Amino acid sequence: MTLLWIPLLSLLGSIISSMTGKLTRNQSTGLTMLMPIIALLMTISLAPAVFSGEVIRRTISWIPLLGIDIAFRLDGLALLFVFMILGIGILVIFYARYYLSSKDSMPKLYAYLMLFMTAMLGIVMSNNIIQLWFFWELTSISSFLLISYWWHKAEARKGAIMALAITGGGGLALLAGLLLLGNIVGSYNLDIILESKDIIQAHAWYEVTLILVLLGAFTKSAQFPFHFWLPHAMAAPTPVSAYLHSATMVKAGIFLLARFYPALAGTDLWFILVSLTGLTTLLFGAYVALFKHDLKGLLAYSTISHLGLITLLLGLDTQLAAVAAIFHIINHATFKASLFMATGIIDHETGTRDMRKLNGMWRFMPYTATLAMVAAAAMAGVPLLNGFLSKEMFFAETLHQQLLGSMSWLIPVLATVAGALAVAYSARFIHDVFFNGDPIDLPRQPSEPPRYMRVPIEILVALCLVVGIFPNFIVDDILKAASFAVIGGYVPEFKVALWHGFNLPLLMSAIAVTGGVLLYTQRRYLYQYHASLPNLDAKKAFDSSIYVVTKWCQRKICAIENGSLQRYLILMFVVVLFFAGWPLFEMSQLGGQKQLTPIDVHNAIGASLLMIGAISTVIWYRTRMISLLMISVVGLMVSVAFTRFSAPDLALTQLTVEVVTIVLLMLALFFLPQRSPKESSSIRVLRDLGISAGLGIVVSSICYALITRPLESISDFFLANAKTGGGGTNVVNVILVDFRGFDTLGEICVLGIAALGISKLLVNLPLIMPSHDSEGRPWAKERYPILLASISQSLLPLALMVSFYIFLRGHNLPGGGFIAGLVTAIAFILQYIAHGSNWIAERLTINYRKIIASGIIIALFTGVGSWFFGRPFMTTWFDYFDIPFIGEIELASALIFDVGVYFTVVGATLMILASLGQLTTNAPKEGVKI
Amino acid sequence: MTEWIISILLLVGGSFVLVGSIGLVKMPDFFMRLHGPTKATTLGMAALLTAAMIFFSTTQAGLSVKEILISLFLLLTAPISAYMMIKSAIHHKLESIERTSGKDNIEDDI
Amino acid sequence: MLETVILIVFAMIGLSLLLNIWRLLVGPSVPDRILALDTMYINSIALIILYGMSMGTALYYEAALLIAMLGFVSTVAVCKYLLRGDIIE
Amino acid sequence: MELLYASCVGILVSCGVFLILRSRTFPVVLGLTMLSYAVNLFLFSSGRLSLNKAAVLGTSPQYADPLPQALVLTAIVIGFAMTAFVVILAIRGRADLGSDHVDGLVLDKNSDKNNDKNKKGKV
Amino acid sequence: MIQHLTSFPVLLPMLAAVILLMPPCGKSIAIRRVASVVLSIITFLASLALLLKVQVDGTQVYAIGDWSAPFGIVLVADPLSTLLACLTALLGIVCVLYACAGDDDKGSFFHPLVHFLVLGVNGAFLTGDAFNLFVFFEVLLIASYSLLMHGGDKKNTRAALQYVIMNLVGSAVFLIALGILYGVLGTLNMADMAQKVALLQGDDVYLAKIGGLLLLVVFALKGALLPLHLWLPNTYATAMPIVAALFAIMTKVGVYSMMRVYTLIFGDEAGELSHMAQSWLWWLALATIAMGTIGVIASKDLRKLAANLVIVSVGTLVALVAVQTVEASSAAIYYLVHSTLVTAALFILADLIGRQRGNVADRITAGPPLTQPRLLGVCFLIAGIAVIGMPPLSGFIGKVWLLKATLNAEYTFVFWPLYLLASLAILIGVSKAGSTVFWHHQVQATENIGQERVHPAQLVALIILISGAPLMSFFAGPLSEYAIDAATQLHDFNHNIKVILSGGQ
Amino acid sequence: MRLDTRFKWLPAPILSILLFLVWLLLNNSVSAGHIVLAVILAIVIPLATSPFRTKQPLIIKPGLAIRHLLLVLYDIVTANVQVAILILGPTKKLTPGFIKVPLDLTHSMPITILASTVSLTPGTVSAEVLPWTETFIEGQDSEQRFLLIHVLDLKDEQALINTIKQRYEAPLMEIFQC
Ligand code: NA
Ligand code: NA
Repeated sequence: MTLLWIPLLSLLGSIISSMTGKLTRNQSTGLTMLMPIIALLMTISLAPAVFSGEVIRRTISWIPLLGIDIAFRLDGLALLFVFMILGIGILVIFYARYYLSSKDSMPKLYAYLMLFMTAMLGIVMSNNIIQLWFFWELTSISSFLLISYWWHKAEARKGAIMALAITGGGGLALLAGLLLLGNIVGSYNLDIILESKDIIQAHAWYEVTLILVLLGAFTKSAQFPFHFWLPHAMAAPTPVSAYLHSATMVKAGIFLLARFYPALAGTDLWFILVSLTGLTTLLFGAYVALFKHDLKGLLAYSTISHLGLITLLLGLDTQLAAVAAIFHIINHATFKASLFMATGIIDHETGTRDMRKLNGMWRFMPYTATLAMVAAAAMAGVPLLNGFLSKEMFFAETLHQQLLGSMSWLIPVLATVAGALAVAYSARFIHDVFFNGDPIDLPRQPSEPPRYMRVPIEILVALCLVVGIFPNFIVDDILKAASFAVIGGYVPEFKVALWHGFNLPLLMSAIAVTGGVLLYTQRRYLYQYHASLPNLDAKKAFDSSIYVVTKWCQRKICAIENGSLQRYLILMFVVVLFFAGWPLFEMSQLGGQKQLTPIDVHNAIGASLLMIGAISTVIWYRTRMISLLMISVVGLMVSVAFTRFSAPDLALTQLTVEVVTIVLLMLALFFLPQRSPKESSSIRVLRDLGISAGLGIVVSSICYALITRPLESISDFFLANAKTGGGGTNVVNVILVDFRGFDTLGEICVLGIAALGISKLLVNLPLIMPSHDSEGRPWAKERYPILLASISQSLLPLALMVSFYIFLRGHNLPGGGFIAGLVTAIAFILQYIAHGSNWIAERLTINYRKIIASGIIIALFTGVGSWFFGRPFMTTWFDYFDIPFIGEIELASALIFDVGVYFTVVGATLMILASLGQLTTNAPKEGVKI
Repeated sequence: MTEWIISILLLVGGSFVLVGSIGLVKMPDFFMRLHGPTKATTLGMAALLTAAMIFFSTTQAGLSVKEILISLFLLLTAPISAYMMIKSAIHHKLESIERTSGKDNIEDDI
Repeated sequence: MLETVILIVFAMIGLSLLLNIWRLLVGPSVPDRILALDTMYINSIALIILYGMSMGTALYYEAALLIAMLGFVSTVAVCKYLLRGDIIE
Repeated sequence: MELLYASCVGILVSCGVFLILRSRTFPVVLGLTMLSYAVNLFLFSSGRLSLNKAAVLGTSPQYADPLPQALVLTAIVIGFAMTAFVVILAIRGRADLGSDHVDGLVLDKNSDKNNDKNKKGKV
Repeated sequence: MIQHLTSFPVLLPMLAAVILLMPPCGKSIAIRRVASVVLSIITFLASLALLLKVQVDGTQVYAIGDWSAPFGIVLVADPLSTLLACLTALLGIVCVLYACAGDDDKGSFFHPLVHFLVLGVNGAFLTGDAFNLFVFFEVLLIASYSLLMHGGDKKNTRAALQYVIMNLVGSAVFLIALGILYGVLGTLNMADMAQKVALLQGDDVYLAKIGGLLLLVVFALKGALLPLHLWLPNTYATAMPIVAALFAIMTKVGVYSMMRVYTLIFGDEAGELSHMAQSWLWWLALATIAMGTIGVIASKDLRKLAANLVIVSVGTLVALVAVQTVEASSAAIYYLVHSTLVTAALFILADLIGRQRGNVADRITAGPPLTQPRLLGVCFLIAGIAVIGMPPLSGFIGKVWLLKATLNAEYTFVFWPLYLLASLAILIGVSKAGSTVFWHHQVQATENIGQERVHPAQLVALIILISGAPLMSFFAGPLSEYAIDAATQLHDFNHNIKVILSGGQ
Repeated sequence: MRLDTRFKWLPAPILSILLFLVWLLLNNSVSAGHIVLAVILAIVIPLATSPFRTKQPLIIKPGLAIRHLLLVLYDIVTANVQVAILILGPTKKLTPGFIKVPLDLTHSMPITILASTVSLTPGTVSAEVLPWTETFIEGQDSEQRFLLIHVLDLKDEQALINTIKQRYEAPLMEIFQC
């Protein structure tokens, strides 16, 4: 249980500290530090068990079906990291108390820091690799927040995004790698994975997996060429840098290498990739560090270099190299954290970090200077300090490796060069800042910092010294435990000691120190040489590549989504053409076996009228009025076709809809230009013709193929049950109101919604109403021709009666609520045309919206009614009653449903037409040119 | 006998309808074209519908007289359609053939 | 005999329809075309009635009835449009 | 007859598609109407063609497939609602955008430039 | 009553819509708002109740009109469809609630139209009948057309016009597809169709294939799959954001229909036609992801960004659908819910942010500081993390799951790199957008014209959506069980056929 | 001339009779049920639509009306033959013309009936009611109204005007007593 509390406490700390906004700074700091201190104590309590070789585990089920659990383990490696994360974390929190200015929000920084701490703890303690990735990404997010802490500064925002982009990208690669790994092993459990080295390395995916995992590790630990985010992350407040770049964020990458060392290391690929990357980074970082004028910049590249060193060690094919790596992890954390903090003090006190301005600080802050110099000496690898010890081991291991075959000697040589560079930049750090004459143009008068601000540095520097002098006493246990976890099983005998006698590594150290001092003293020449090199600014490259990509995308999007409907439609038609056309070619024979119907003359004439109508619509499409007349022919002929092919209901519906559509189009024509301008190029017309011809051919082929084949369908059921089950003889109508009444319910909803939508569209419609027709004729003055008016009045009752007739017979003969509704609507439309909308408005005060709603309600409640008889929705009921004198009549619930349909249709149709008509009546007619 | 009557009515009706359409095509100006469809076609339809009425009354059980209704509708609406069309023709100032008399009876701008 | 007669009348109506569409196509004026379309509506009634007779069923009667009623409405709407532009004012 | 029927459907599809590909709203609306005729005829024919077999019980010994008829009926109604909406939308578009072009503007060759112009016009 | 529960997610929104049209709701906006929120909550609760019932009693088949399949229309409430119905109802609540802050008054009939849209979407999810699916598609489309124009300015008229025309053509294709399928199979019930497809012989196979592929076109259009996605960015970006948030579910209808059609009708048992669209779906999905990603990078405002994220999510979902394994489908189900909630939240956030930045609105450029940077910043951070797919929110589980599910698919070596690169691009795009909008302030940001604070109703709506991400992560265990259960049922051909055609016994 | 009936529930008796007959015609039935329904409809529909009717003179002499109707039908039939001949004959010989017939009728319904009659009978199509005024005021005869008629083959203008006035307008005036 304790295990779980370690990350949980720091998460709790994050929440607590975020709520300390009202408290004093000391209270806030104290509360924030409390949680990690408790966690540290807990860890200490667990340490003996781990030292004794035990691995403490704790698993809680989370997403068992995906193999993702909340699983923690504490082994030597994890313990080492937990100590570092908590220990340095506590110091950083304490340090930040004094670092932050009164303007900066302390709770925010603490909350982010603690969140980050949680993430780091999660990484190192994970026993499930997906969970590991979970925390891995959490570090990316929390570091994004930390780096952009001063978000008003552009470099903070940019640095944060860069860090997020690189580490996030690496994180994605890592995820892929981990998923592959999990798939190879068959589990995401780390215990199992670490024991499955042979399976993993024999698997075909090993190389891919390894590369992906390494990508994750290298980006996080800022290995060349992914290093460039790290210097820009220095835009963060210095405590953040001290934390992220000494013990945590970048070490997460190293941790990953160490963590999977037992499972992934041991192959040539590992050694080559890891060691060469490490070596390059080591040299590159050390070299660049020398030229940085910004203190934090120097430390940043030095960090890169040291991370390269550790990576190189993990890539060397000796087991002691891994031990050395772990040792250096500890040492680097201590001296680098203290150096960052010292830099922070200098920055804090002087207002600058530019080494060209900072000179002679020794005089102003001798105590801080001493601490910084000790830490820098540790960084340089000066004896009696911890850095010296691990560097010795490093030199020794470079000599033992056989990585490059006959060229293996190159590694120790380059390592020595890197050592010399390290000495040189360390020397520069000491000399340039604390000595070297007088300061230049400092923004502030420097002095010693507040007493307690130095405490964390003191502790760390003390550690450097103690470890450097008594290595066995301090780090032996933890180093052994961690090494055990990394190397797995057998840990070779090793002895960390200050003095190994005169040997080759010592010589290398000596050469490095001498060479480093020499380099520093002769730095003038080196600077000249460096200045002559082309200046590769990674940030600029990153920014410009993002810029280029963004612009490219914007251009592409503009080009593709160019807002041209015609293009979108053509794409769709082409897709349809392809999908519908291609299987046609696979068919062996288009026509089927069904007996064909003979053609008679009048059908041929009807068909030709239809075709002529369609084609003339196209030919005259620019003269809209004429094309409208032409399309009416098509509509008429379609209705005739429906009568011809035994579909009286369809014919009726088509006819009525046709009339309403024409009226609607006439209305539209009034507000739209009378003619379409000629704007398509002939090529475009040709292309459109091609596509439309293609689609026509394909659809008619499909149609032909279908109707020449026999069909067995479910319709026999409807024919058999229409009368007995649905109580009607017009099967089509029974289907509509009963078998598939649900469709009809949806359909009237569509109609109702359309009417609502249309009236919505007409609100505040700025109309353009022409005062004359397209040929310049002013409109006739007579609005309501009297003959039309009086005949329309006479037709209304007749039409209503016809509509009632059609409604009533619908269940048994062609007709029904829909057609009846349209007939009624058309009768009223005729009144609108003949008398105008004001005349109607005076006489008909019903709100069409309510008619629609009542229609749907009637239909809906007819359906619901069947619930009261324990039947499903829309179960119809019908019965025959013998009424004296009148005879037998049929009553059916479907009829009530049809009433609903009727009302909806009437309401919707009239709402659509009347609201448009009303609009023009109220709008003043103006002469607007078209 | 009824078959004869039906046949004759059908032929008469068909002829009138055809004549109406011929008039539509043959006449030289819009106003003259209007006469054929308005009258001949209407009468033709009446004949056809009467034929249908007799046909359905004899072939199917019971009297079928509802075809009268269509005739009724046509008689009601055909003159109004014609009226509206001639109005729009006048509005469009369509040319009538030269020998048309009484053109000055047409008032402008209605 | 009736069948033959119906066929002949079918031909007559068909011919009428062709004449109508010819007028519809050549115009020359819009009212001419409207007239042609109106005539076509009425001739379609004849066609449908004949279908009914040739098939011996009265099921298509309502279609004819509706054309008689509604063809008028669309003709009126179109004419009103020519006259006033705004058909519902 | 089947061939003739299929050809009619094909012609309607062709004409409809061609009109839909025009650049002004009115022809597009006509095209959509035409296409819906075609689609209705197509859907109708999925029950196969039959003469004089209206699906009214007791009127003939055999019946046409009533199901596609019911489907087409629904489709006609829905199509009508949709047409009505698009017609009004076209009017709205003309009023709002000052042009009855489906893209709301007359596109030049250079679409980028045009987009900018368009934006300026609206701000 | 409980035996009719299956019909509630469809009938209740319809009832709600008409109630809202009638007095007293028609008259007073206050009453309308209260009624609308209450009714949407009732719909949600009913959907939730149905979900629980399905969990307990298994798939519910409800024969409308007491006509059992394949003759009548049946509603099929299985774990997947009820889950989506719940999701829709939830979005409905959010939308209605959010609009109560004032958006609903910018045009008429907002509330009824939202309920009609929910009706259409739920109908499409629940129906077991192919033609009824068409009808509900039309219901949701016509409602969406109207909503799209709600409170609209000139900008969205054009988008609406194009959207409507595209979809009308789409509906025509849908009908042709249905005509072909009916003409070949003689039935409309999807389960029955599935049975009949397996028995097809000779050239009929190819006809059915055309029908199936045309359905793919339709669903691809609704779902915004490349190359039929082009309507989406503009449409969603110009619609009122709350409407766009509601629309987040509409693309999912397309995806859902693909799932149904290509696992049931053209699934494992479809003989020659089995998995016929699989490779199309796969490659189109990949192209969609790529295109959406390009769009994400190119986006100049937050709403476009969200719209393009919708496209990416559609691509991802369809890729999973194309894999056609239980594992992939279950990942798709989880991802579908997650992406719907998150993209909806992003649209809302874009709106709220835009309102607080005056003229700059939601454009991704330096602008005036927000009135409530902390509140909106935290929400954006959560939504951003979720949409990027980073831990600890639901996106990360979705990502892990879908990568895991596609591991053994064909052409994974194309999908993985593409998806991971897309993720990276989204990561950069979203973080840049957030950093610019929240942190990059104009130097002379003195005027604050458009600044208004978040209305409580808006906040509640936002919180409902935003809390989805952490909750879906926290309860990933039971949710994954549910998703796998739903996917298993989706793929259990014989069981589905038996259940649907026997009326749920 | 009378504009209102004696019974409020029967605002348009002729219309009601027409509707009664139409219902029976539509249903091809004289069953008791349909007769009841027809009566109900014949009463309800005119009442429901009465707001949509402007007041028109009632038919005072129904017998005359029927006789006139038959006369018109007869004219339609006989004269249509003439038109058919005119159409089929050589068009060159036709002498079309526009004529104005002065109207004595003052209400729109009788005018409509007259105009329709003219249109349906041979050789003539009603074109306009002149002169045009902003609003047609029923019953107002302060200004002389004309019916503009297009004649397919105009031989004697005055004779035609007289025929129309005597054969068609006069009976109408008598029927409506106006
Ligand atoms: Na210096
Ligand atoms: Na008007």
